[in-house]
Amino acid sequence: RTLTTNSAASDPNPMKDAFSKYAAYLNDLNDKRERLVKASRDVTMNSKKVIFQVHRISKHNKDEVLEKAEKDLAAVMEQHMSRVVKELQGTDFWKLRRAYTPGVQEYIEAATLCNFCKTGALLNLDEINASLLPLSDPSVEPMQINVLDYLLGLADLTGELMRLAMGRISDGELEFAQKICSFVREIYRELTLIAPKMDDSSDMKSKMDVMLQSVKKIENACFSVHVRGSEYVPFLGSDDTSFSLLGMPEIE
Amino acid sequence: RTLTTNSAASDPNPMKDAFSKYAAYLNDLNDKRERLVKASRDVTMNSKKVIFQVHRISKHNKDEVLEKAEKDLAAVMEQHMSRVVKELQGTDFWKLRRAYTPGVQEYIEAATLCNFCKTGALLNLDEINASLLPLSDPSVEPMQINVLDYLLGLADLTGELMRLAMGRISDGELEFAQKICSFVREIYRELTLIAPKMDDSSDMKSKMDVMLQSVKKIENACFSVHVRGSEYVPFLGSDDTSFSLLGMPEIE
Amino acid sequence: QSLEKQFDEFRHQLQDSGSLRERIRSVSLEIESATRLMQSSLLLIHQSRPIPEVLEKAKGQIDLLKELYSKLAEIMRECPGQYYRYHGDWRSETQTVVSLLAFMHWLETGNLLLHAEAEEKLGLNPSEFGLDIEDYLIGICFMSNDLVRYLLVIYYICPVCEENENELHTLQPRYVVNQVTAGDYDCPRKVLKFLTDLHVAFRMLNLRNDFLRKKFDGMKYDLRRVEEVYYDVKIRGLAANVDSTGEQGEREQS
Amino acid sequence: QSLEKQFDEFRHQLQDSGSLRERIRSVSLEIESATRLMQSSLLLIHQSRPIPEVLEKAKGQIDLLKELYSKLAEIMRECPGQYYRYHGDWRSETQTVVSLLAFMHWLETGNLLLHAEAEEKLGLNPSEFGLDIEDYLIGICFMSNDLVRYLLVIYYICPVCEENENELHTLQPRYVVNQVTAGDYDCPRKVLKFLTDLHVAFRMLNLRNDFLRKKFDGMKYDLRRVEEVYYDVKIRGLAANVDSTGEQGEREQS
Amino acid sequence: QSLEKQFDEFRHQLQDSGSLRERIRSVSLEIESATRLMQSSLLLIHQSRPIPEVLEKAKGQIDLLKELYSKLAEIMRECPGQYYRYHGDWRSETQTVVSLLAFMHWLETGNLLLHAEAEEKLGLNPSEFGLDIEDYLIGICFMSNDLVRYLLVIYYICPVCEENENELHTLQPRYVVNQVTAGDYDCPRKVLKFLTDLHVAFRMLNLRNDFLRKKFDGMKYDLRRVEEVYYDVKIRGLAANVDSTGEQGEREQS
Amino acid sequence: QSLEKQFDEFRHQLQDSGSLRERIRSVSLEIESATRLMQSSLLLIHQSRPIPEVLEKAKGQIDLLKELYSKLAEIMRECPGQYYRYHGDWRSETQTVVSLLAFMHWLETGNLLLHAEAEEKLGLNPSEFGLDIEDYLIGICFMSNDLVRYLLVIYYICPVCEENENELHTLQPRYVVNQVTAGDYDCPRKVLKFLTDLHVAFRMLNLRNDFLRKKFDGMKYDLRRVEEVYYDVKIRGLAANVDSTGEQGEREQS
Amino acid sequence: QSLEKQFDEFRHQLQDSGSLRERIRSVSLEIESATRLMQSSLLLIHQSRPIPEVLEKAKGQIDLLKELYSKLAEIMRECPGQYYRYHGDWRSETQTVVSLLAFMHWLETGNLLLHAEAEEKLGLNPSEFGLDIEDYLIGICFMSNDLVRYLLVIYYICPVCEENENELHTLQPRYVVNQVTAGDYDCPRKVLKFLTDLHVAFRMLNLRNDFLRKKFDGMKYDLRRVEEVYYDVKIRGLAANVDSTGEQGEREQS
Amino acid sequence: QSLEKQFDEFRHQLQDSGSLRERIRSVSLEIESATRLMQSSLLLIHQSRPIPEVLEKAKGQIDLLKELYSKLAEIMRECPGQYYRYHGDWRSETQTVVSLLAFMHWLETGNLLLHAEAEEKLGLNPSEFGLDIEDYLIGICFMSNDLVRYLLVIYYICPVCEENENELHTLQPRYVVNQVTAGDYDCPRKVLKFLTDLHVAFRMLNLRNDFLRKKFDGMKYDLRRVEEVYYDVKIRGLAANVDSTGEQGEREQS
Ligand SMILES: [Mn+2]
Ligand SMILES: [Mn+2]
Repeated sequence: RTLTTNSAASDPNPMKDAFSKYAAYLNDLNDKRERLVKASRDVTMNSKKVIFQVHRISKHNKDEVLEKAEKDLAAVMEQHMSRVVKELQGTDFWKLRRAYTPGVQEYIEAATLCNFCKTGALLNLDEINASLLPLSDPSVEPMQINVLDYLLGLADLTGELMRLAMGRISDGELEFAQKICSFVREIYRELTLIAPKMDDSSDMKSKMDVMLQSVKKIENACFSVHVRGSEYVPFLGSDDTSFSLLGMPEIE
Repeated sequence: RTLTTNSAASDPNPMKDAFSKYAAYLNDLNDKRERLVKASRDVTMNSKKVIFQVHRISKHNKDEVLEKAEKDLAAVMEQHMSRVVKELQGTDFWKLRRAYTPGVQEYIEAATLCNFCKTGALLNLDEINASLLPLSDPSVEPMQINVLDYLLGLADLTGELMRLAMGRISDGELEFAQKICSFVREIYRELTLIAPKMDDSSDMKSKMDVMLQSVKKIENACFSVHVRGSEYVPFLGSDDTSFSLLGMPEIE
Repeated sequence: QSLEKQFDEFRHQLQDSGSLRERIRSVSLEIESATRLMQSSLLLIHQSRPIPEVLEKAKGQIDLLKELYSKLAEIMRECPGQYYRYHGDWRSETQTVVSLLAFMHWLETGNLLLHAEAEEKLGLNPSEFGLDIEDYLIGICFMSNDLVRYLLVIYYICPVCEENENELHTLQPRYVVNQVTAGDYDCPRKVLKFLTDLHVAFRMLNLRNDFLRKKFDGMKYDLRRVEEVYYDVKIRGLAANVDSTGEQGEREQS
Repeated sequence: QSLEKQFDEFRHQLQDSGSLRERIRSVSLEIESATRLMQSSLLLIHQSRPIPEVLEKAKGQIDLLKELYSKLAEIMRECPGQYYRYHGDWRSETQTVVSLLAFMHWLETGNLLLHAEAEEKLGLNPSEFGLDIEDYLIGICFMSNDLVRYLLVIYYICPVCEENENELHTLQPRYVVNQVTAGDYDCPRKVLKFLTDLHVAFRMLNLRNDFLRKKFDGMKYDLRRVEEVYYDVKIRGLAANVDSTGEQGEREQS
Repeated sequence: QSLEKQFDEFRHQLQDSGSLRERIRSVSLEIESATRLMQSSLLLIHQSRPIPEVLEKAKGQIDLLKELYSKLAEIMRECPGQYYRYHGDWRSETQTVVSLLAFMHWLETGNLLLHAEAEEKLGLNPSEFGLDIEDYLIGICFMSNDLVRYLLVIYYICPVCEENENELHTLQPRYVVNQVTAGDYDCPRKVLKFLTDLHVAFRMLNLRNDFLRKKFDGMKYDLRRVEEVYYDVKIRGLAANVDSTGEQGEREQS
Repeated sequence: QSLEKQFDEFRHQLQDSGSLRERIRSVSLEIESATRLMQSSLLLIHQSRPIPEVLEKAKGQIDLLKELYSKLAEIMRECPGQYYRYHGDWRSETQTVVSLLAFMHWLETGNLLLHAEAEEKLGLNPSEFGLDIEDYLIGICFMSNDLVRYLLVIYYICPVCEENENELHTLQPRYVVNQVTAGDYDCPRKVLKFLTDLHVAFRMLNLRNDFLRKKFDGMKYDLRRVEEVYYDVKIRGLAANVDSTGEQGEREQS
Repeated sequence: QSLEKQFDEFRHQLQDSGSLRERIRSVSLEIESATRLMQSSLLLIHQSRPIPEVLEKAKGQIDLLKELYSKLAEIMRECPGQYYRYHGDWRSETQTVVSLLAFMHWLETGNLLLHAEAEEKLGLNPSEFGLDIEDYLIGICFMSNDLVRYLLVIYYICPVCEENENELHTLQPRYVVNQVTAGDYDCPRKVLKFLTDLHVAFRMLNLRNDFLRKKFDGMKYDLRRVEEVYYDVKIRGLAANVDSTGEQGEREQS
Repeated sequence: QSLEKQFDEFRHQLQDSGSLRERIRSVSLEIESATRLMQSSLLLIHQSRPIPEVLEKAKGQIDLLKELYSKLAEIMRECPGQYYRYHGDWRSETQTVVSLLAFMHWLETGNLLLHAEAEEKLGLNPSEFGLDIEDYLIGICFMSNDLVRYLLVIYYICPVCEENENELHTLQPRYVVNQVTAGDYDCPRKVLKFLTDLHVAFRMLNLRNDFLRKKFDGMKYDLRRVEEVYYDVKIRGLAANVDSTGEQGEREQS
């Protein structure tokens, strides 16, 4: 890697030696950054696929769909997140954060979405980080997802939850939709307190604006379903079909 | 790849069958796009290295430096451009252009920069495209760089030439600097006529603005060297050192 | 000098591709104008004109569209492999064409117009000038929007024909009265089932964060609106007695 | 509930890292204030004060800087592995520190302050709290700018000491008259050689299109300016007779 | 010198056109202030005040508007052929004027205020200072928006008059009770028909991709909203029994 | 030297005003943090927590706010006549404070929090440190937005508190069940009347083309949305049977 | 119906004004293309081609421009009094035309192209289709920028034309060697005087806060740059010995 | 109702503060116009007019300025304690005023116009309507920019007075010839010293990251430019022989 620029190579030149070292350092760093960016792109793409898989949920295929989603998510972890983890183990978590943060955020989005559909609860950061441990060489400090990336991923999650809510309302799962509504509002409420304390809050600030839009959309949808639904009650009498009111009817 | 969504799988469902096909198409396309983006990033990164290598030029090491640059450039072609070519052969040159254009533009920038330093002339698109042919499977239509990417790369070239000119002036190679100046101005002049005819001229328009800045910087530098240089002529008498006036002296 | 020569060549090439683009654009404008006429014709359903008559009129434009697309294909034959270079110039027009054809197809058959069928209707030869799949899908999303409006307007609103005002509150679509085509009378249920199926089918796709995804998100709102109409009808028992016959009619036809 | 609990924890963590950042920032401010004082002291060279005296004064701040960096290191020990999380909070201050140290080092030795030497001067232990190489390199770029100004001002301008006005046009640096240190008198040649070497060394790096590259591009202008000064001097034969002794002196010293 | 002379002339001309513009702007401000008052008066319909009374009040401003436009015309007489040079200075105000006049005209007659009628109402002489067609059309688009709001508010909402609260759920427009004008009772149908006709008329125009086009796109949403209101009314059979009984029913009820 | 003396003085003055600003900002940050807590408490209404409980919690911050504003006033006492110099440093925080207080006041009383009342709640003495009128007005505009969201959310079912699930579909807002305060159940009408009154009041002001004007334009959209909600409820006769009791309740309370 | 009739008329009028605009735009495009060619020809001065030859080439486009403007005038004759309606469609092209003509005029005569002269060169008849004064002034501002670049480039060596290399370092502008026109050799002084005069003249105008004002602010930077160039030349005594002859030459010519 | 009453009051207050602002703005415009005239007068120095004559003319405006500021003070007396509320409306004009006064003061005395002196010149009474310190400082920064331009132009460039062209290359300032004031001859040294002192004084201030800071950064460039000019003069020994002969030399020469 030594460079043959000018003059005789014989005389010792400390400046040149030092700069060779700096050059090697910068080259290595850039190469590593590049590998991380690529791994991150793969994580993003495949996490997006998991998210789409989750959106294929319906009243009747829930378990089946989520099972596949979880399998795919595990594959993302094994095949792609593992590359991120390998590159980073021991150090540089923060230095190269910008290279891998998009992928990690999308992974968080996918993992928490799956988990919410399955359990109705929020997948915690600790749980995700625990699943990263086996991927690391135990001799070095393991790469762990930081709070910031987790929160940024969570912010995006609310957009997907909004889409999910629309789908669920269409499918007649009003209860599910309202559960989503509460869940998203809870996240929003918590994040309003946390967002301004984040390291670089400008990203989060714009995500909060988008999130408020999502929350409002869900609220509007729930409101109009509710208002409309309430009208039918007197017609239908008792509470037999009160929650299958919407969604494809079982006539057929 | 078939999806088990709902209902029995036995009854024929043309809509579902068709959408499976569409899904497969979109998946393939996205995967290919992703591979192209990665190849393009590699081309970019390594072309940038070639450009830096060229900037290592000085009065005394020209051949040596350029030889290495050309070798590296050839490596970019063999190792990375070839991947772009492989992905694209036969079709999709235009459909996926946005995925690979950054890399191709940077390659153009590197290749034309090398060539200018070596020959003082502009490397033509035909010559570059000829060098792509061997990388293709001869049975399919070969991938060729289009005029637009070539011109966009050329626009960036002028920025590098500006940096080169500054270096050359410092190194006392005024003649070289002025050659660069004429060359850049010639390119600028030609591009003013061509730019508005380009497919999407908005990119090019902003590049033209930057280019004019580069041209002005070179002109300013050449002017001030010239004005200053002219002062010394009477002191020094004849034309012996007229062009080694600037640059590190040969005293040592 | 070779530099000048090369740029001269470029100038000519770009000039050529510029004038090619001009020709494409002018065909595109004609396509747009044809779709406007088609749209106008189809709007007559909103005025309760019998569907077959309306379709007849709208179909009149299809031959013109075929011709225009064959012109486009011919132009593209001059620059093989550059379909996607000029794609942007007929993109949005083609999406509208797809949405209209698919709407008409639904009116006739109650089924989704498939990609290959759309190509066939437009006389496209996919090996040389096909219909981009994303354009097709976006067109289908647009159609879902038209469908909703159709449902709303046709079924319960008919402001221009005042003479029959009294019958209107019987909530039967205007044209049903004049001409009972099988499959026409339980329109909301049919539309709801169709859009639900379509929605399920779309969910099979893995989309990027692009225009298509946005339009697909919009389709969810259409679906919601149709459900509301369906339940408005259902809840008032209006569709009920229709349903019994409706289902029957459908069985007969299928 | 675990959701609330988790967010509660996060709030505490972020509060902690926020207050950590506050502490870092306050140390950073002290670093900045120390560099201001150093800069002020160094500006005295522009007033023709003897270099050793000036350096003495400026060096007074180095101990303080050492202490401040050891404080930073100590803070960072509380959150191992997060150096680059808070890096932005001392980045630009550290770049200034490097530029000043490197300038002083050049005044003393005529050589470039290397990265390891800079760490040493600041008492940094690279294994726990090192000097980021890019910060170092940017600092060096800043220094090249200071160097040029120094050359311009010191050598030919001395507006405050009017009493010696007449001698000024002899074009010898003010302080040369008072105190001849080896290596001081052919300053422009020395600076030119130094910057040229530095420029060659920088060209070994492959930079991204970032701040460092921009600063490095700026260094080229500095180099140009120094050349101009060098030739101004040379052309008037002013440096000529100095050169002969200059080279001699340099040989002795090396 | 001729250069100086030229710039002297320029100074005068720029000064003149500057002060002309000042005068135009001051008239424009007065127009805007008059339209504000008109708007305030018209909002009283939302409070269920009888239409004739409301119109009376709003019309009070028309004479003032006439006067102001005659002032504008007078100013423009000083610079013949430059109508469109200063057009931007009264544009948006005039669009508002048109929208208000057209709304009032619709309230009175149920018809569209035509372009020539608008000019007449404002006392404009088209041969010297006419009403720009695009301004007229944009004003009409604005009006469609007011119409929708009017429909929504007047028909079903009347929060301020609590005394009649109980009757409100009968869903008859508030003012119907006080004053039965023929044509008032089936307001949604009337508005729907009017807007549909207007929409069809606009569709005949080949609009450029500009502000007017955008406003026209907005009108489509207005139309859609009115359709929904009409649907809501119809599906509940609310309009039905009104229709049958018509004027008579109204009278009985009050 | 007088120049030096002057700059010495400046240094002190700038330092003083700098540290004053620091102190103001730190109080401002505390105000912001208190409002965040208040906001977060108030969001609990959306989770159907009983209003009194929610208000109780939110009110907990008011004493803190009072204290903080008294600190601000104290600081400003050091530099009389400079309220508006530092105004920008507490402006936006104060606007949020007003919006929250006004929202809470509306929840409690159904009335607008007046300017003087806001000053009183914050313990401000207008003669020395008052509440700027524009800040008050902007705060009120912000509140209108919260009100709309509240209306939507409150009005529909809340699946997390399952115990009352069955009663919920009777369309009474969640908290009504727990605590029937007169005037709470016909929320949309109340909100609509309140916002209409507020809107009319704002229209009386001659607003400049600034931030306040923009926020006021936003209030128009809020009003529109509330009108639509009211319409939705009304058209379904849902509010009707409530109205009879509602009015009664209201009468009792007034 | 009168509504339909009116919109029919509108369709025709909008179609007419649309096609008029199309025609204007197509002429505008031709003007733009002609100015590009002119510009590209003029850039050859930077390559040290003799001025007369360059001007000859550039002037070749003037006849074309004349023709195009006469086309524009002819089109505008169809709609008298609407010059400013379509003004925006040829505005920026005309500003470029003015800047090029003024630059060429300066190269030939050293004087400012006056407004009336510009009209004459373009064959404009101010009574029917004149050159807007602001367009003229903006064009002049653009020219000042070209002038600066010209000054820089012209003044230094041009390595491509090697035959005269040796003489070049005498610091006479390239073309002086080929053709000594009186007044050409002390270019910086001439440019400086010209721009200073122009600047003074512009300052007399009371500009509004618009595009022209912004361009004029740009001219100040041009002036500053020319002052610096002049200073650079002067300080080196380079212009001095030229001056003696220069003045003579100038006197002869004047 | 109290709500209405409150908004009534608001309307009056907003109206009052609006008309106050109008009055302030109109005075501000007059101040701006006076500074334009002053600036024009001062530019005559660039044309080598004798300084006293130029100053005389410029000073003519000071009385007008005094009057205008007393008007401002009078207006502000109506709303005590709100100086900083309306500060933005005279800010930038006042900064220009300061820069001009300071420049004139420097021309007369070679010293910096102090803050108190500026207030005195403008007849300001700091206890009721003072000169904001930051405005003063920004004005001083602006002046440094004027100073550089003055140095560049006056010293070596004088394109308008051709009669003395030959002497120009002797590099003596134009006006020196006409009128030898002590301290005028070594202008670059004087300016350099003045700006260096000023720069040192500014460095003592702890500036926030705002407009003033930015302007001060600009001053650094001015200083750099002056250093270069001084260097240019010095290196060529041009100032040298002037220095030795000093005032005497000047006299002999003229
Ligand atoms: Mn997402
Ligand atoms: Mn580059």
